[in-house]
Amino acid sequence: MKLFEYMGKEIFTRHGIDIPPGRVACNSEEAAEITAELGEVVIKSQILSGGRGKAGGIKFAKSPEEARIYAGELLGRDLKGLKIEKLLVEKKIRIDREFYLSIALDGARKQPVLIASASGGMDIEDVPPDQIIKKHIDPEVGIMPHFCREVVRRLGLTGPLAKQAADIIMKVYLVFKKYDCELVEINPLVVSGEHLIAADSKINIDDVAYFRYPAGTPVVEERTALEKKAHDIGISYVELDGNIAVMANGAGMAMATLDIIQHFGGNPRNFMDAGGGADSEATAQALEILISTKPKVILVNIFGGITRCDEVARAFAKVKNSMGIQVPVVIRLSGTNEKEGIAILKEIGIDSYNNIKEAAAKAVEIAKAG
Amino acid sequence: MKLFEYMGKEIFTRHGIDIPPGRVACNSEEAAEITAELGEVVIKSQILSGGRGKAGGIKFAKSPEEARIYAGELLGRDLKGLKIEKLLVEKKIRIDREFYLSIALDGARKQPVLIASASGGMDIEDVPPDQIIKKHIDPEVGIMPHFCREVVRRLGLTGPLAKQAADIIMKVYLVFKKYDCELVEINPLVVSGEHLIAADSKINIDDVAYFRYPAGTPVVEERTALEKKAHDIGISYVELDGNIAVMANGAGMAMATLDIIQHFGGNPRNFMDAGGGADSEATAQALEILISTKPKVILVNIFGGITRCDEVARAFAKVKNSMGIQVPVVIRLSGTNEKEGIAILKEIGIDSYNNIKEAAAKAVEIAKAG
Amino acid sequence: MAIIIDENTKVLVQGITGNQGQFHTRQMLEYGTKIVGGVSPGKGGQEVHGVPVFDTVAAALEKTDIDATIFFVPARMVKDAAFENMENGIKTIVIITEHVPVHDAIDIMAYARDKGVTIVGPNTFGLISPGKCKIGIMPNRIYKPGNVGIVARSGTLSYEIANSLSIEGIGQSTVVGLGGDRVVGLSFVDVLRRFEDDPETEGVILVGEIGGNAEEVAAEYIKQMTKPVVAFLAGRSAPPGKRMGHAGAIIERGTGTYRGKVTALEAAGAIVAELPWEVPDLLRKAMESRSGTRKVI
Amino acid sequence: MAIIIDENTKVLVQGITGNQGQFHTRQMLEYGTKIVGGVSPGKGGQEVHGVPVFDTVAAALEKTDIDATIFFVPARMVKDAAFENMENGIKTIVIITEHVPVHDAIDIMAYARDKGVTIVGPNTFGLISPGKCKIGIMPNRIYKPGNVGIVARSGTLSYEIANSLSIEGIGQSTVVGLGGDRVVGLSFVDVLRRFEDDPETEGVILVGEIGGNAEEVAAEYIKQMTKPVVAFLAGRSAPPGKRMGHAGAIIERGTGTYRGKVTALEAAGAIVAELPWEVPDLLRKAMESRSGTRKVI
Repeated sequence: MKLFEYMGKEIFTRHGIDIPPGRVACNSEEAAEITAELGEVVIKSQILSGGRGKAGGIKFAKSPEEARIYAGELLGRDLKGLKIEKLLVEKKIRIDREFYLSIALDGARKQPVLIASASGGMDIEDVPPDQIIKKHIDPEVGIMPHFCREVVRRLGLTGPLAKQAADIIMKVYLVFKKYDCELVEINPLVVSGEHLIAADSKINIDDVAYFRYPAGTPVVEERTALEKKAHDIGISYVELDGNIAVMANGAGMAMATLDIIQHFGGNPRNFMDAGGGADSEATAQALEILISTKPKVILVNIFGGITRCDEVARAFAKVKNSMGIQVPVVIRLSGTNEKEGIAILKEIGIDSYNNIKEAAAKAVEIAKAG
Repeated sequence: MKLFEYMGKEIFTRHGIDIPPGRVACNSEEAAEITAELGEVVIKSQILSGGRGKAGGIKFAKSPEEARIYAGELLGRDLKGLKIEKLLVEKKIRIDREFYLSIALDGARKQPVLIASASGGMDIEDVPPDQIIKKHIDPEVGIMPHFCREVVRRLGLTGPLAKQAADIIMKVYLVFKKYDCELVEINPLVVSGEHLIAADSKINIDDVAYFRYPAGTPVVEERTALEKKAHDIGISYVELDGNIAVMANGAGMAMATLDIIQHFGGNPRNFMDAGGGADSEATAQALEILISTKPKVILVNIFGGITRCDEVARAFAKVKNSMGIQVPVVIRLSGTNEKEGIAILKEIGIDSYNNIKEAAAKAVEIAKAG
Repeated sequence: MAIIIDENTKVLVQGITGNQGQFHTRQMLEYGTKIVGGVSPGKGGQEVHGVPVFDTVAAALEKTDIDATIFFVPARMVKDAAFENMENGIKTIVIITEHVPVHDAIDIMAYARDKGVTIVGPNTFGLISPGKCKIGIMPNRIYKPGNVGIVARSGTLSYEIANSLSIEGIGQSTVVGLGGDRVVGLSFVDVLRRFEDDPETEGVILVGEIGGNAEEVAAEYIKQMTKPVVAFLAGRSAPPGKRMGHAGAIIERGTGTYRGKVTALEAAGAIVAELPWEVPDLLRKAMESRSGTRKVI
Repeated sequence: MAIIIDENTKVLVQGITGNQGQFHTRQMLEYGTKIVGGVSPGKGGQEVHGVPVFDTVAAALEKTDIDATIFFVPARMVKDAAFENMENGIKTIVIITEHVPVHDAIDIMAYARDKGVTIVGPNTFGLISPGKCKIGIMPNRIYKPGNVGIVARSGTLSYEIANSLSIEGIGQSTVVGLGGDRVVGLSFVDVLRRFEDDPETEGVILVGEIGGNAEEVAAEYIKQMTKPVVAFLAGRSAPPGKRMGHAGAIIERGTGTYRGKVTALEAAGAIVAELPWEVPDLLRKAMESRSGTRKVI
């Protein structure tokens, strides 16, 4: 789960990391009011994406009037495919230097990793490797003072700024652990006179740790309505923009099914992993979601392992008989009792195959024809 | 640092471990008042020693009048060599079963160790080994729920009592860590109806971790006035009951010096490790402490290493000349520049030797003669 | 021969009394796995399909040796159970459970490394040495003993591939599921190395997917392997920034792309199948050509 | 030969700019110890007796190899410094500092065990291989190269004994101070095992004291040693329940008594000197008689 910038900054300030003075505005009037309070401001579109500046999502306003105009332009607009619903209006701070600081997960090393650079303010991907400091964190130890001293030394900081930076590193790790984060990023971390200030925040939280989120943790719904509906019934679903709806059992299988559709020149409408042991109830609900996206065809790819193919076929027959299916369905059934399954489906007029190659080809053919 | 029972129980109750209702009484009247509130009570002498029951330091009172009488008998009395200054007056609780539970340091294994037994209420040293559960705690992991489940299983607890016991184990470890404890002991941990209650507490805290004691940590002075005075000037000092005062550099050396005195039939007045690099100021203060104990003789055992013997000798000469020393002093000086040192002392009439055998024999001779 | 598990492996089932635990205990028993006990706190003394249930791992160890434990416990209890098994000296742990918090996985893996414990998963289908031992949730019937090792991040996709191999008469030495999470115990390299050292294994199939850099790291090791490796990767058509079912299957900040993985694998000498049904044939050809030019170490 | 340290050991001084650090750096340099650098946060770029000072251990490692680090840092900073050295791969750490919280010592030792780091101390005088290398605060002049190993819990007492040996012409291979705290890194057994394996060492002196059970554990190992061991223990006359200077020197709950230790050591075949001045003679006799009947492994 990604947090909006302003949410991340709320967490920072609660844990003693300085941020610029500012507030969230949901309309132009609020933006103007905040600007009246703060003086010169920066108005930042709150969307869950980086590169907002280049895309025109960040504006500087010198007066409440200017702020009102910019806010009006930004709010409700689409930026990088995302609708701007809130703005963060912050006092413009003096920027002497910009650092980059983050703690992320390194899946391959199975450890958190601290990444820092004296070249902050741009995407870390664009910073030359020799200007990037990477230090893995032993999860059994965490971050101790010496770890911070070393990072700060390599950043070239000394004196009071070094002390502040070391302190911020400790706090970033605290936040990273406390909120089950996958990423906590401050970019840029700004030297403003004698202070270090987090001028941006990016926090990604591990969705599945929800049961132990600290009280007051903000919750952001990144899923579309349909994705949420699928998620609520335990199905992994991602909306795409093609016209062939897909159901498969297993995430790898579902991904491969999309790849095969593309191979045959088709365009998938979605990713759907309906899980291993789909019973007829779950199958019906999954089908319902697929039908609601109005695809040209539905391609189902089932490798029957522990689930028997004849049972899967019966579930489909039941759905077809009870609620009807207006859109063409192509099913691939393979594995345990595949022949029986294919026979059952034949009776109710559903095309079925025992290999995905033929089934996918057929589905693409239907999509193109329709 | 050992805490009094009532202090340990305050920590327990603050961390969610149940204790019997009760309060501290400093005089008979208070004891009577508390008893009037609580009904039948147990009156427990607050001294830093176990075995209070056998020694007569624990009384049961059925009425305020009884409580007043017992409190009067106990307060101010000496118990196991310690003066009773406070009483803990607690409601008498129903005792169905008694368990033993502690977490201690295992120096050899370099780990904390949990010790538990279904045979509580007596000294753990007196419990047969096959009735004792010992489980070491990996300090990198701490105590997790499974650890508690296993201890509780081996204690033979089930149902709600098992859950309470597991919970108490977690909390005891929390206290152990949070207060830098060397020992946290609950003996007995009482099954009283459906509840587990800590009927006693023994907590030893690591003295040297004082700089990070949590706010509100009680402080108990176990040292005698003289020991405290020595401690405050950085000297390790323990009062004993003989008549030969001892100063040595190094703890092992000081212990060995006591042993040698005993070997020759003498009785040391104290243990004193005056440290490695004793300057004349520290030497003077140390001497002052020794003189104040009115010994028959003072035996000084210095192995000059980095400190040169002639410098030590000069320090003694200075003290002798400035403040005078009324009690006979025997000094052993060995190591760097020992001859020069012995010569300097000879001039001011202090007996000195280059080996402890002769020096100790001489000191004992003086002590016996005086 | 096989890797990690064989016909002598004694298996404990953690969470044996739950639905999943009961069902798969039965499946594993039917496959011939030596299940010596189960653990379910508070259920000690019961039996599940004739398997004795204990309250704790230590209680089970009082009655039997244990070589490996398979987990069917809720995600939030996985860490506690993992440490229980590791602290009690169990050396192989298979975590079927999905949705384990990644910080828990990190803690588990750090301790496992200290104690020399092999962790398979989380979010794995398990592992199987066909005809010898199955510790997992894969179907019993699709495997066949043989000399091809399979290592996969994804379950059903690997079932499909194993099945197609079996149908074509190509048996498997061991099939290992790494798990679909961002942080898992065994890596491709860990398993490839074991296959390389296993005299019974003569060819290897790697079933990967987008996200992370596990395949790229694997490619580095494949360079020095003497046995042929055929890879199939899922997610060629996946859009960046979307999690494709598995927590680990996501292209982020330009890393974890299909193209990057294929390039790395091919540069390392692996053969990458574009479509899953091409795998058996590519493997057979690779093994035939390799057997003529086998490197000698 | 010698154990743990020799003429090639490169030493870092943590806390080099403090009084103690400066003084003992000079003493060690005078002894011939190869001191390659010092660490003092914020003081990087300075020099102490010609030794370069760095801000961090990592900064020092950019300029030089380091085999061992000696600590003169305040007690409350020892844990941080210890982890800094261990995380940077330093394999031998000598902690002179007294009054280190025992919970910190526990954490240090647990991590050291994981990483294979040798910790000497805390609250030790250090260790010396006479004529080769001294990492500690012991006097420079009292030692003499030779073939007797000394392992001690206490500093001055071991100086006294080493000195008396040297005077009688008996040199030392290595002298190791374990430290006077309740939890220390090296144990008697760790050091005795190294002496047993060291071809140069032909006899061993163990200087123990009351408290804990280190001597009793040592006795178990002495049973299987081929080299003679002479022990001297301090604290015969110490009353129970009193801490005699060292945090570890206390008889508690009936354990750690002088009598118990002597009994264990004697049962194991060690010779226990009742008085310190008896040690040289007892050792010489033991070595002479043992050389006639040397066990062959």
